[in-house]
Amino acid sequence: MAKIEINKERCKGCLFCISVCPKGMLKKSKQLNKRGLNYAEFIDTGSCIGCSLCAVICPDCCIEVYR
Amino acid sequence: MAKIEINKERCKGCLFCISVCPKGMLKKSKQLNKRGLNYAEFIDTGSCIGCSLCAVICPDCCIEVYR
Amino acid sequence: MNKIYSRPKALKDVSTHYCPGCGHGIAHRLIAEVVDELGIREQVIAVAPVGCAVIAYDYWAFDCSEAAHGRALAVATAIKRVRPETIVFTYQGDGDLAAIGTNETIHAANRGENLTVIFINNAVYGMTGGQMAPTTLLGQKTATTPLGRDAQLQGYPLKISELLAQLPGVKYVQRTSLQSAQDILKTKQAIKEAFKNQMNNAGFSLVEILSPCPTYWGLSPLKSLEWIKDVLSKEFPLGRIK
Amino acid sequence: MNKIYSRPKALKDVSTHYCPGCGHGIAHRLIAEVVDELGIREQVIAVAPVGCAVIAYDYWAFDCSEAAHGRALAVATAIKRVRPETIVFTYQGDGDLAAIGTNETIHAANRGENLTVIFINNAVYGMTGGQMAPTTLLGQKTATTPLGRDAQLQGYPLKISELLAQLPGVKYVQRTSLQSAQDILKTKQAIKEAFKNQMNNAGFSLVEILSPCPTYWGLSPLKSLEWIKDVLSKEFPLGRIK
Amino acid sequence: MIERVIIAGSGGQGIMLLGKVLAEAAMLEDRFVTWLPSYGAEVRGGTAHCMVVVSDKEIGSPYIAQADSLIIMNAPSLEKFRPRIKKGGLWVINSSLAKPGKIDGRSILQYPFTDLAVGVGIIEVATMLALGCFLKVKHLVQLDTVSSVIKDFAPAGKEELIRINEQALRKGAGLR
Amino acid sequence: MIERVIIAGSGGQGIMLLGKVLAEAAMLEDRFVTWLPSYGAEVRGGTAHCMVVVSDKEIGSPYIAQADSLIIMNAPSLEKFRPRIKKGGLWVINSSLAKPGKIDGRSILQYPFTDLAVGVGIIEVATMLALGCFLKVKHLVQLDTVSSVIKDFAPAGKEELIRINEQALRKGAGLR
Amino acid sequence: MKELRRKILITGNEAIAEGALDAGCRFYAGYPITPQNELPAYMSRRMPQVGGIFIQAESELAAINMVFGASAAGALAMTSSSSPGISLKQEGISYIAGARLPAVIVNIMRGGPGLGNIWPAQSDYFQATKSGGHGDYHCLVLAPSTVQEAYELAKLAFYLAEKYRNPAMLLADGMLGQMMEPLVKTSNKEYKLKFKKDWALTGCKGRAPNIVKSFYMREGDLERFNLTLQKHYQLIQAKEERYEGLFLKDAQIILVAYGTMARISKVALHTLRKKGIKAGLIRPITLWPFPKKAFVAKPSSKARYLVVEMSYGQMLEDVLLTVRDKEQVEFLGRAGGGVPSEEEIIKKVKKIL
Amino acid sequence: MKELRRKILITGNEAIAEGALDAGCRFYAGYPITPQNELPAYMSRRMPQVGGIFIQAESELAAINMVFGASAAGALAMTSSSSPGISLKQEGISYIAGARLPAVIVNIMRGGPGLGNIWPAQSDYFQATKSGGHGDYHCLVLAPSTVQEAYELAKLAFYLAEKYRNPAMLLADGMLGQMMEPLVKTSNKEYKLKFKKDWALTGCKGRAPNIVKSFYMREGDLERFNLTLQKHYQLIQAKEERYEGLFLKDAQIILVAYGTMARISKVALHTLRKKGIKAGLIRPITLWPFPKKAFVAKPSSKARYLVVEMSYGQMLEDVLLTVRDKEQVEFLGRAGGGVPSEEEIIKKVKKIL
Ligand SMILES: Cc1ncc(C[n+]2csc(CCOP(=O)(O)OP(=O)(O)O)c2C)c(N)n1
Ligand SMILES: Cc1ncc(C[n+]2csc(CCOP(=O)(O)OP(=O)(O)O)c2C)c(N)n1
Ligand code: SF4
Ligand code: SF4
Ligand code: SF4
Ligand code: SF4
Ligand code: SF4
Ligand code: SF4
Ligand SMILES: [Mg+2]
Ligand SMILES: [Mg+2]
Repeated sequence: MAKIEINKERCKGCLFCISVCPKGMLKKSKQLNKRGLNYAEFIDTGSCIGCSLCAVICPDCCIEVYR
Repeated sequence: MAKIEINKERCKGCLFCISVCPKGMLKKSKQLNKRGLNYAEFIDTGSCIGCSLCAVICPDCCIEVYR
Repeated sequence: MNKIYSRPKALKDVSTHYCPGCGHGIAHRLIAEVVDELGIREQVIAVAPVGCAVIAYDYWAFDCSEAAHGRALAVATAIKRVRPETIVFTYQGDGDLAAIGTNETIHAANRGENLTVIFINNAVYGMTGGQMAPTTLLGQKTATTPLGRDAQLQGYPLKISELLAQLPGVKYVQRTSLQSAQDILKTKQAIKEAFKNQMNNAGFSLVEILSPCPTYWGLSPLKSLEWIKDVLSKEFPLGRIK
Repeated sequence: MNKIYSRPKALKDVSTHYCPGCGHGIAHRLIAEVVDELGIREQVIAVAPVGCAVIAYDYWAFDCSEAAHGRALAVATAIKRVRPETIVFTYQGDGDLAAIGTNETIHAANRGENLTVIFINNAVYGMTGGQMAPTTLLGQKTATTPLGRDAQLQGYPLKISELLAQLPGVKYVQRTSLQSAQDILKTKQAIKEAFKNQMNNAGFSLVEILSPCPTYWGLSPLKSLEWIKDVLSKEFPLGRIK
Repeated sequence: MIERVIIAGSGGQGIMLLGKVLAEAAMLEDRFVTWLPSYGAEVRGGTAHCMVVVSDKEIGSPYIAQADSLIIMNAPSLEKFRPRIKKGGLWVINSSLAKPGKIDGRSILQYPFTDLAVGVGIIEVATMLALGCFLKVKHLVQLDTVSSVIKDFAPAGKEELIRINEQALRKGAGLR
Repeated sequence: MIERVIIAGSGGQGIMLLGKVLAEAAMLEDRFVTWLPSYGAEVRGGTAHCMVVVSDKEIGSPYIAQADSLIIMNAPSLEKFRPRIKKGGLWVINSSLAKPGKIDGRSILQYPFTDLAVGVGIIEVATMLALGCFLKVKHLVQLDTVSSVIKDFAPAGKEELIRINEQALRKGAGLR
Repeated sequence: MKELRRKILITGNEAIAEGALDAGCRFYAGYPITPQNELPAYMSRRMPQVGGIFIQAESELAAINMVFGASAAGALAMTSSSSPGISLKQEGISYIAGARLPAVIVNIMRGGPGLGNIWPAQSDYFQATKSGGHGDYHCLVLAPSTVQEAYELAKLAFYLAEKYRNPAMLLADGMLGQMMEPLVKTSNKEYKLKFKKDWALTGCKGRAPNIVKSFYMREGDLERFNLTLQKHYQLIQAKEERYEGLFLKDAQIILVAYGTMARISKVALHTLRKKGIKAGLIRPITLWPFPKKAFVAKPSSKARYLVVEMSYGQMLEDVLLTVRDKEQVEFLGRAGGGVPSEEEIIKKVKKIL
Repeated sequence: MKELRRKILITGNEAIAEGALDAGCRFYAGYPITPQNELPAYMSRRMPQVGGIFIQAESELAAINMVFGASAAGALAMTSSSSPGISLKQEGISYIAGARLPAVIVNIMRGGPGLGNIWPAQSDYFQATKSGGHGDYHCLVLAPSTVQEAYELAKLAFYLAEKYRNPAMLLADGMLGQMMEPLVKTSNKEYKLKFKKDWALTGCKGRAPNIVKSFYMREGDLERFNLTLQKHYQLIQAKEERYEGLFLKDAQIILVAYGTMARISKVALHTLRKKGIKAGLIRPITLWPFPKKAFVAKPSSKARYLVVEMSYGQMLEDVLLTVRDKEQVEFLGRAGGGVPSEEEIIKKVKKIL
């Protein structure tokens, strides 16, 4: 059992995390954050394996991983 | 039959020409030139072969070779 | 649940000014992680010259010096010689390290200064608006090569890491990329190696990192990663150079 | 009897200011001979930067430009681009080409400028009184390395010709010496090759010439030639590099 | 007459172009005009803005400390430029992306330009909608002049693009 | 009192050292003194020279346009500095290497210092002979002070060298 | 409508480039730096179109020395940069002056010292006018205050550089460089831009070899050369002072400002006049030679000068050196990106009067 | 005799190096150039002896930026060069000023412009005093006129640099650099040379990270920083003016000269006095801040100033800016290796009076 937390206000919407997640746990938000950007959202379907790839690739250090 | 001419006032006495002559045709002068230096002298013993090595190595372009 | 991945201590808890998908953010974090893991935060001095990352000092939680464009390795040489007990690294763009700073780069390397160099190759000048860098690829369009870089006029992408590897004073040269999570992890290992070398007084170590600049590549962040994989790293092959 | 060896036309009939046994005089003459033999005296433009040979324009009978220390290849790049019909060469010392001018050297070479470079390596700064040059050998005593060059402090003799040979823009690199009449003749051939390359638009060509500086080697002229043969050319091996 | 307009939004929205179209139109109508892009490392990431001054006399500074009008295309710009408008100045706000909250004064035009643009066909014409809307109130330049600038700016053979932009402009001017 | 001396010869002759020995001696005798080496690309090849000014007042320029004394150690220097001496100034000439030809005025000391030096044992002490000779006329400093400078300058353990130099100095002073 | 088309909306940076091209400049070398990047970008597009040469050099040093070479070879050559980059060019500029080569250098000033920022400033006035490089030399220094003038002074800079075989500098700030304004291109007829260059390096066919150099080794030679230079500078000083004077006849307070600062001062001037305050303006167009003659015609001995700068008193010194009575001179300056506003100027004027 | 031994005969270049070492300088980086080569040569011998660092850099640019780094790391750091090399350092000097780092830069001036020659000159006065680099900054500029003073001012330069966290320049010419004169070393007791450097980069053990920088990106920040700098400069101006004044009380003609030119002027002064001419001398020791106070105490309103320089009127401008009445000021200058002689000065004085 693992999960991540995304600091949505820091997110710049590069989509890197979405592209690397082996479990497809992330998606682009419909909403805008205060920067005016569509950010990455964690959709917790319980499949997160805590592999941390999303955090490793995030240029803005928005992601924390728990396991 | 060959010979060389040395511009003794240009000569700086480095002795390069003396060292390369296969026939030992050159020697250091006893006199000083106007620079105050012992220059190279051509002692024409008739053995000069006109190989031009002396001219090739002269840094001050003092030597002309005739053949 | 335990937190297994979080912001390194050496990285201040602030947002950066970088564009979305910019590699600088990743590289900054990797350095901070290595610094934390080696426990050297209170020993480290960074030298960040002009370039998009000029205000890296706002992001790193350790001592930092600015440097004039191209002079990072002159500044770092002096800092390290004055304070041999510190761990000094430079963080330089391709314009900085391989254009205006070529002289300082070659000579610091040749002196074998015991320094760590993190070299961010994004194949353009980011800070000034996307002009040609020494590393710009042939055919690549930039603000100053509107028709694409032409070998006849602008010469070839400069592989300065390969040049530096020739110098006896240089201990370690590795080229890595930020194109994938795996590559990022390899980059981190290389950075760690480069720092460890300095801690062991082994001499000049350099890690060249192929890094995305989506803004001036005119690509989306994701396409930028692909471009590194498919194009940039073909010209600048990854791996250990020395 | 016919005159079979005399002063080339491209060399003015004046005395030089060089020290006895200085290699600059030989190199000047070789260039003049090549220029005469190729019939290009009225096409040639020389760029002679600061160094003992700064007033080479007083010795050569063709157009010449001065250049600030280290900037010969920037000046030459522009002259050649503005006047592609001329034959442009630089005549640079080791301090000029491989210390202060390293950046200009690497980048002109990398652009593949269609230029000829005559590089006089005498392992010291002659003009300024015998300080360490980038090419100074380990252990060699100079005005600024009173205890001899120490790799730990001053790094290694820089083999910039080998570095340049790595660059795709570079056509021809050859290292020769003035240590004997035979080597001088080889040097002349190399110079000719380097000029011919330019005439054929083949790109950047460089001849590095190991040249005696008896004054700052503290040796007699003859001993200087020996030192090139026995010591200097061991560190800087002669021959075709590219 | 002097009108100082700040136009602000995010990088990809065509903010600079909006300003240039306005400036070019003013030039064609023989006004004095200046256009100034945003400065600084702000270019990275966040907001982009430009400043346009139109006048019938020589213009001193192209820099605008206090604007007569603000055209705001996204939320962060709203925050940033909120203090930079004169009392009683005109606000034109893209309500698709920016919710002004409480703003003093009555000169506020807010419409969902982005959403409307999607309606017209391409999201990029949101700026033309905003420009049209702005011009309807400020009458700085004729819509026809703007149309001719649009034609000028468009690459050859892009008739469709020109049509959509003009349509957006007119639609913007018709908003009420 | 002010005395301006130009000392000139060829590179290897120890010209600079001659000047320094004189200057150092003057310093030890508490005079104001300056020493200036030759300038320029002249260093290459040809001649070397230095300028020494000794005075009992502060010295303005260490550069000597017109010398009170010339110490000339070889022929090219003679040509070069011929115009650089005041009327009635003192010439000290190394006749081994320089033949003065016609020189106006009577203050000429010419001796074959080089040949004499070979006699003393080493050619390098020609300068000391010249210095001794010069001092005998000009009394700028005591010979003893010069001796002490010679001792000071010599590397440790070079007693023989010191002896020969001193001998040359005294011999020079004795020339008449 | 067609008629109006002659106007183009263009940045100051681009206008300078366009002026240079119209003057016949066919060689540009530069290195990127904000806020002048539009200039090299423009050149990179246009040079190939006109058969000229554009080089993005490896550094500012390389760029200025390329300009040295291009000019030595007879081309009309130019480089541009902004403050830190111009500091790096100082040695090269001194060489160009010493070799008597014509060349145009553009400085689009930003805030200093050091890296400073990229906001506009006028803090490099001393560097430009008092020779930031070594030796007693001068650049001609021209200061445009509108985009139109940026174009025109670029042409004038080439004309003067060629005429006097001397480097000429265009000194503007980031505001003028980056702003767009309408430009109407003008013909070159005022300037004869073809000068005989028998000194240029072309290969010595049919003539004695030419030498381009600034080195004078023999005793006395360099002093003689310097005396020639000084005469040359006196000639330029006598002939090339340029300024714009407004309302000087009856002015009680004369604003003195150049470049961007002059635009703002001009607006302040009009406002002041409207308020009945007798203000005037001297806008130096040449900063070197400084337009001394503008100060000769001063109307009433009671009139005061207010020097306004985006720096802390640099042109101020030239004004003080020029006016008779230093007490007459007041100063208002900001720097580091700060630009004195119309309001600040008016306030200061009121305080003075 | 033993007593006299305390004097050593030494070149000006070496005296500066020795002064620097005595002040605690432990970092030197430089690049060879005549006429200052004795300085790095001396440092290359002495630094290892005192545990300091000597680096022959790859260029002047590298050298000045090494000094930036060494100073940032807390060392007393120095570089030296001569005119062309100093031009190359202008960007670096501006950065040092912008980062508020102490450092000492030595310029042993030679003839310019360009390569010029290696004869002495004073043609870099403007560059030194009016900031040859970009931005509104100042170096402290000290001008020794004897070898003894070269030693002492080297120490003072470090003291002032450290005290004000500002670059200080020693400005001398090739004559002073290469000549030998007796030197008596003095103690440091006048100067407290230990300053707390809590800003230096040492690794952030037990404190918040330190940042050394000159970049101020946010709107307004750089202007604020500049205002701080300006205040700082005013303080220096108020406190650090230094000059030597001779016979000013009754002088009818006051020579104004610095460095080598002041030595020569001093001799001329004595000759003039002997001839009954009431001459005086102002010898600025600090060129920036320029010693304005020396000109306040002027005796008779009829007295004239004669500025004597090895350049064509550079310090002259500071004198003109300082005196009340410009008509009082006369000038004598030569450059490019030309040095006004005692006789020329006397002749000029006679012509004036
Ligand atoms: C002397 C000088 N020249 C030029 C500049 C402008 N400048 C700032 S950063 C930079 C290059 C940026 O490119 P790079 O080093 O590749 O870093 P990036 O921004 O791409 O990360 C330039 C040219 C400057 N600040 N100083
Ligand atoms: C900017 C600058 N820095 C330094 C110098 C002094 N300088 C003149 S030539 C030279 C180096 C000479 O060495 P090299 O290039 O090897 O030529 P060489 O005299 O040995 O032939 C130096 C340092 C200068 N003239 N300009
Ligand atoms: S930790 Fe792994 S599985 Fe979980 S969200 Fe991140 S990438 Fe996906
Ligand atoms: S990688 Fe980071 S910045 Fe990018 S979308 Fe994901 S959380 Fe946002
Ligand atoms: S030509 Fe040959 S043989 Fe004759 S002198 Fe010269 S080296 Fe000797
Ligand atoms: S090689 Fe030339 S300079 Fe040397 S000794 Fe022979 S003739 Fe004289
Ligand atoms: S311009 Fe490029 S390098 Fe700079 S912040 Fe943006 S993406 Fe990163
Ligand atoms: S110093 Fe050396 S390089 Fe220079 S002229 Fe003398 S021998 Fe030749
Ligand atoms: Mg880059
Ligand atoms: Mg050399």
